[in-house]
Amino acid sequence: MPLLLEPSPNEVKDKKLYAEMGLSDEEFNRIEELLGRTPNYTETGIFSVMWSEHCSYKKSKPLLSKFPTTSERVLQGPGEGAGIVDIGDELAVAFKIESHNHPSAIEPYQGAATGVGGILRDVFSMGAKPIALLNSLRFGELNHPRTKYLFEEVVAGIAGYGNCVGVPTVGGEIQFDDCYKGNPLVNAMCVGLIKHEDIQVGQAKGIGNTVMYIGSATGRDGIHGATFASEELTDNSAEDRPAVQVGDPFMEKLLIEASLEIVKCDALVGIQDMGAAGLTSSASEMASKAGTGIEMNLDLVPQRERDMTPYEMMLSESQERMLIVVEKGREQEIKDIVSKYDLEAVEVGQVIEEKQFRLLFKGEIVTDVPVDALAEDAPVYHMPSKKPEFNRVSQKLEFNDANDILEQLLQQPTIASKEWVYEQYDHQVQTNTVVKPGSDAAVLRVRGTDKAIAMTTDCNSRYLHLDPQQGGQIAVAEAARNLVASGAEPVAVTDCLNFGNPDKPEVFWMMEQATDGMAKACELLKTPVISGNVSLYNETNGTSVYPTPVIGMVGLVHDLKHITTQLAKEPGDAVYVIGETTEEIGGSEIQKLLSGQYEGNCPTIDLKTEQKHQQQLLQAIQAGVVASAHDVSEGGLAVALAEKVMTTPLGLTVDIDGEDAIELFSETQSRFVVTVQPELTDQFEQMVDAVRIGTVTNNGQMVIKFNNEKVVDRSIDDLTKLWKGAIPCLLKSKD
Amino acid sequence: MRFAVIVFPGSNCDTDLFRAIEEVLCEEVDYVSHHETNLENYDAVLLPGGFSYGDYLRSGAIASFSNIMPAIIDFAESGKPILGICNGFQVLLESGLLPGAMKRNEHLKFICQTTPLIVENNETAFTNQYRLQERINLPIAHAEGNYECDEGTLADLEKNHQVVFRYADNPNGSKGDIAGIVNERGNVLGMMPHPERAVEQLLGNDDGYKLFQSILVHWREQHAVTS
Amino acid sequence: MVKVKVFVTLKEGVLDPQGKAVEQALDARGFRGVSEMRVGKYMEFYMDHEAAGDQEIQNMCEQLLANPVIEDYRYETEEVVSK
Amino acid sequence: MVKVKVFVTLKEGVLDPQGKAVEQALDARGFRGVSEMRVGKYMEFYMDHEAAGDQEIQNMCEQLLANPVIEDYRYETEEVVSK
Ligand SMILES: Nc1ncnc2c1ncn2[C@@H]1O[C@H](COP(=O)(O)OP(=O)(O)O)[C@@H](O)[C@H]1O
Ligand SMILES: [Mg+2]
Repeated sequence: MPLLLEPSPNEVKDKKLYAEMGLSDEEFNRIEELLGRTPNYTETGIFSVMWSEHCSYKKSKPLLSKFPTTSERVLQGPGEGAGIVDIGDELAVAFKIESHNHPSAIEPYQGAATGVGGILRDVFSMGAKPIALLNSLRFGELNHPRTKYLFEEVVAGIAGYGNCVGVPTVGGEIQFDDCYKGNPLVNAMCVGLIKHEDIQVGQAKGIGNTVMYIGSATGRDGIHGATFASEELTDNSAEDRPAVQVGDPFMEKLLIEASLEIVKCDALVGIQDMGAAGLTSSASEMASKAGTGIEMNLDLVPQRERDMTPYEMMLSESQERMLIVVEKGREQEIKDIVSKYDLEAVEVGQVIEEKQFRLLFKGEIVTDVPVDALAEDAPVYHMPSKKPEFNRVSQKLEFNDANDILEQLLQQPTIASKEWVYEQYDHQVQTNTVVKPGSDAAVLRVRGTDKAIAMTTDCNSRYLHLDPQQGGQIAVAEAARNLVASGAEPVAVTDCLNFGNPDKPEVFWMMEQATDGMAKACELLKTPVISGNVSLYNETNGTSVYPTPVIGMVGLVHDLKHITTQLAKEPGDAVYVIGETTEEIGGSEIQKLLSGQYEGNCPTIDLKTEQKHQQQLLQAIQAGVVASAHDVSEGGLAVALAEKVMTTPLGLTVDIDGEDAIELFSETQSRFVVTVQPELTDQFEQMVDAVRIGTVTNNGQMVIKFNNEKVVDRSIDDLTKLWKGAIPCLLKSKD
Repeated sequence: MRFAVIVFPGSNCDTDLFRAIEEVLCEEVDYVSHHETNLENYDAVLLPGGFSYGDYLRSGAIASFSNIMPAIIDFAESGKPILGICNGFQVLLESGLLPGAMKRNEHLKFICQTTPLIVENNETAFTNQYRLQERINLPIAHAEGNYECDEGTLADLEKNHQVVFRYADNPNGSKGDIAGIVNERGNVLGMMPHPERAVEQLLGNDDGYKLFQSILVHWREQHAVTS
Repeated sequence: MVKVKVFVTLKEGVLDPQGKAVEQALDARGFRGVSEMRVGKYMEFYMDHEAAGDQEIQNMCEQLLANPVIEDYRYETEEVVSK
Repeated sequence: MVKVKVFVTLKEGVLDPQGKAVEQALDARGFRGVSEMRVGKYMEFYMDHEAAGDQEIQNMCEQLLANPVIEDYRYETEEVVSK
């Protein structure tokens, strides 16, 4: 009997086995108090995952409470698998972003793949049909073999999973910086579409109702994944990791179809995916939310491996599993539905009145703890914070040839074309993708309506590194800018807070500042936060990644006619820039290029100005006077202008005034570049405060005059080749 | 005209194909599960793209054993049109309804892009609305579209004009730049590109529409003769 | 119980894109002198003793495990007392 | 020349969705009694005699041919007169 091999409660306590599971002495004492006895091995394991940062948000909760979470459109805010916003016509969109950073650092293909699988389940467990995937990735510089390997495998993993399940991967963002070398970030976002009447919540209501298990059998994979995600990576992390989770997208596809049919069946009471901490968190959270208890017989849990212990079953993070609660006596209806998809639904327990989380194994009670102790009573910490030293001095940058700078910037992997990446993603399946990857935001039509939804992920962590408050605001503003440039009204946000070790006061200070900035921007831009995820301990051997609070934002395009893309359309169209340019180079690409580092002050942002520019542009787009629009981001105006014509047969001639040519590459915020048909310029100028700087041409040349002097003159074809070739070329080059 | 879209576990372009027929071509169409064994009520059978059975082992291999396959083979023998797109093409190859096999793309990566094609035979039930040598653009989205066959088979395909679509700029290493082939009788077409993704200007491309229109025109002509 | 091991490779003469890529990757990593790399599949499974006849295994290979149009297969069996 | 054969399998305990699918497909096809199907990779190549030391082959396997995080490998070598 393997159970006997488990350490006794006294051994757990005396040998401090709980510490290996990630619980502190105080936490273990608290568990003893809550239970009125010493927990056994399995119970200790259960507490350790439920009280891990990943599941309990014990160190980040106080920060999350700053976010605005409501608006007229919000139907479901934070607290469920995904948040939901109304888009009219009895339809709504559900979305969420989640990290899979640590698994991807160890096994990049499967780590990224299972990250996609997990976020899909969060969305379809709400009853929503997944219609799009996005991601946000961070790697070290592409000059190191391990980084290239991580990058190639993460992309392949996202593709391998997303393509197979038939959900288009329509967008994302990638930055490369040394701080991510040992700890890449892999955040995946899923957007789903749902009818109001189909919205589900994960609750275990109704005493006596049946708990059923659907999907893959449980194996020993990823045991303690949630705890693993709440620790720093070290050189030994690969060994710490028990069996790596391997995804089975084929199973997921069947689960999606079966789940979407189950949610239409009124025998269903509650549904939740088994994500981090698998069976433990799904079952206990469903009971906790409903104010009930749950009893499960572990002998009935489908198992893939022999002799699994209760501890292993409860902590396994095997993928592609769902837990549902069904009205007693109607189990067969569910079984009939799932069998159509070659799946099985298995009864594993029931909802009980006593608010206990009780597990039986081979006729014995192996766990019996109050449900609330696991969820509600998890500790919350107010971590000490301390402002780190910032060196505000920055070197003066100089260059001779703007042509050369532009060419080099276009080849920086963060700016370079990401075609190599998104060509590996099926971005068209489901045939709704109106704007494919490559423009500011992806846009998908909503069938049966004249509407579309736009979506994007954004975060420039270099700015946060220099100033987390400003950087946090900018991250939100930039996401909104991308939606507006695509013709959408920004509606709501999901965020993934990727930070280092929160026990370090300097890291926690960064978290406070960043979330503060984000909250302000969300408030002003009327984009409440409806879901999100926190990933801490992103450090390797003591060095933290830049603060990286990734913003996933969704917007509503009120009429298909408003859909706008970034590419210039016709020769003769007028080119405008919205927003003034000042010399702001801290955290910019040109600073990195010329000085090799990020230093000084990051660009400032005035949210009121931001809001005004966005509103004016959106109104102009909706009035039909804008031919193309693009926000100005990394690389500044010169890069934004190039991005408007690269891959087209067109050209551009612009004429700009300023103090110093470096302004061409300054990353001043709140700017857009827009083209307008000649006959609509008067109307445009009445609606938008913008400066006309030039004209779209048909000569295939990019010409920029600065203070009447020609500083850039390059063939668009050549620029396109450099820009498109940069990433494949870096990957091929021998190190 | 009545179309059947076959649904295998893991098919994921079934809905796209269904909608192309229902909403754009405006003909009757049903989903037919791989469990079924009868296709008598249909005038054309469509095998969609996707990852049937996860594409485990080899793309299309496991699907080619499903319950519906004997009915599909009978359907082919009766001379009625069968169109396999992407994974559907792979199923047709694995089941022997078309000659050859698919290997992984030359560069081993999944490719999703719009690619130019040349219409090499416009006298089939699937291409009569295109001009001969017409250059069209269709989306591709696959990891295993690198067509392989022996030299004798290739020579036969060429001689009998069975190569229907050829890549203008071979994206995957496919032998003879083959993007789509028909059987000798001309009623079974397999192609890697996705015409069903290119039937609406809203999504930027409608070059695939004529393929479905061709099937309809062909059916109407036959129908007019027999009735 | 019989343990069966099946090896599937692309037929000689059929270009092997994976093999080529692996060979290049080895070379790039400084492993010299590797040639004619072929990448195939390896399957391992158990069969009941009675079922594990040569004819049966060949049928399995030809009908499903290998695609005879482009692949060759080979197998080995080994009697095991219990798995 | 040395002919090297490398067998790569998923580690025990690691989910093998492919093996499961193939096993089910065989069963549906009427091939009964197959169990614990695992699908892995098989590689065959030639190496110059001098290069084909155990250490070198193990390095190749660990760095490229197998993914040590989830896979185990095994190899065989065989002296061949000429390829
Ligand atoms: N950074 C955040 N901002 C807003 N909401 C958050 C954030 N992090 C987590 N949440 C919300 O907290 C809830 C629990 O999150 P999580 O445990 O990650 O979900 P799951 O159990 O599906 O993995 C979710 O509703 C999530 O949206
Ligand atoms: Mg943008």
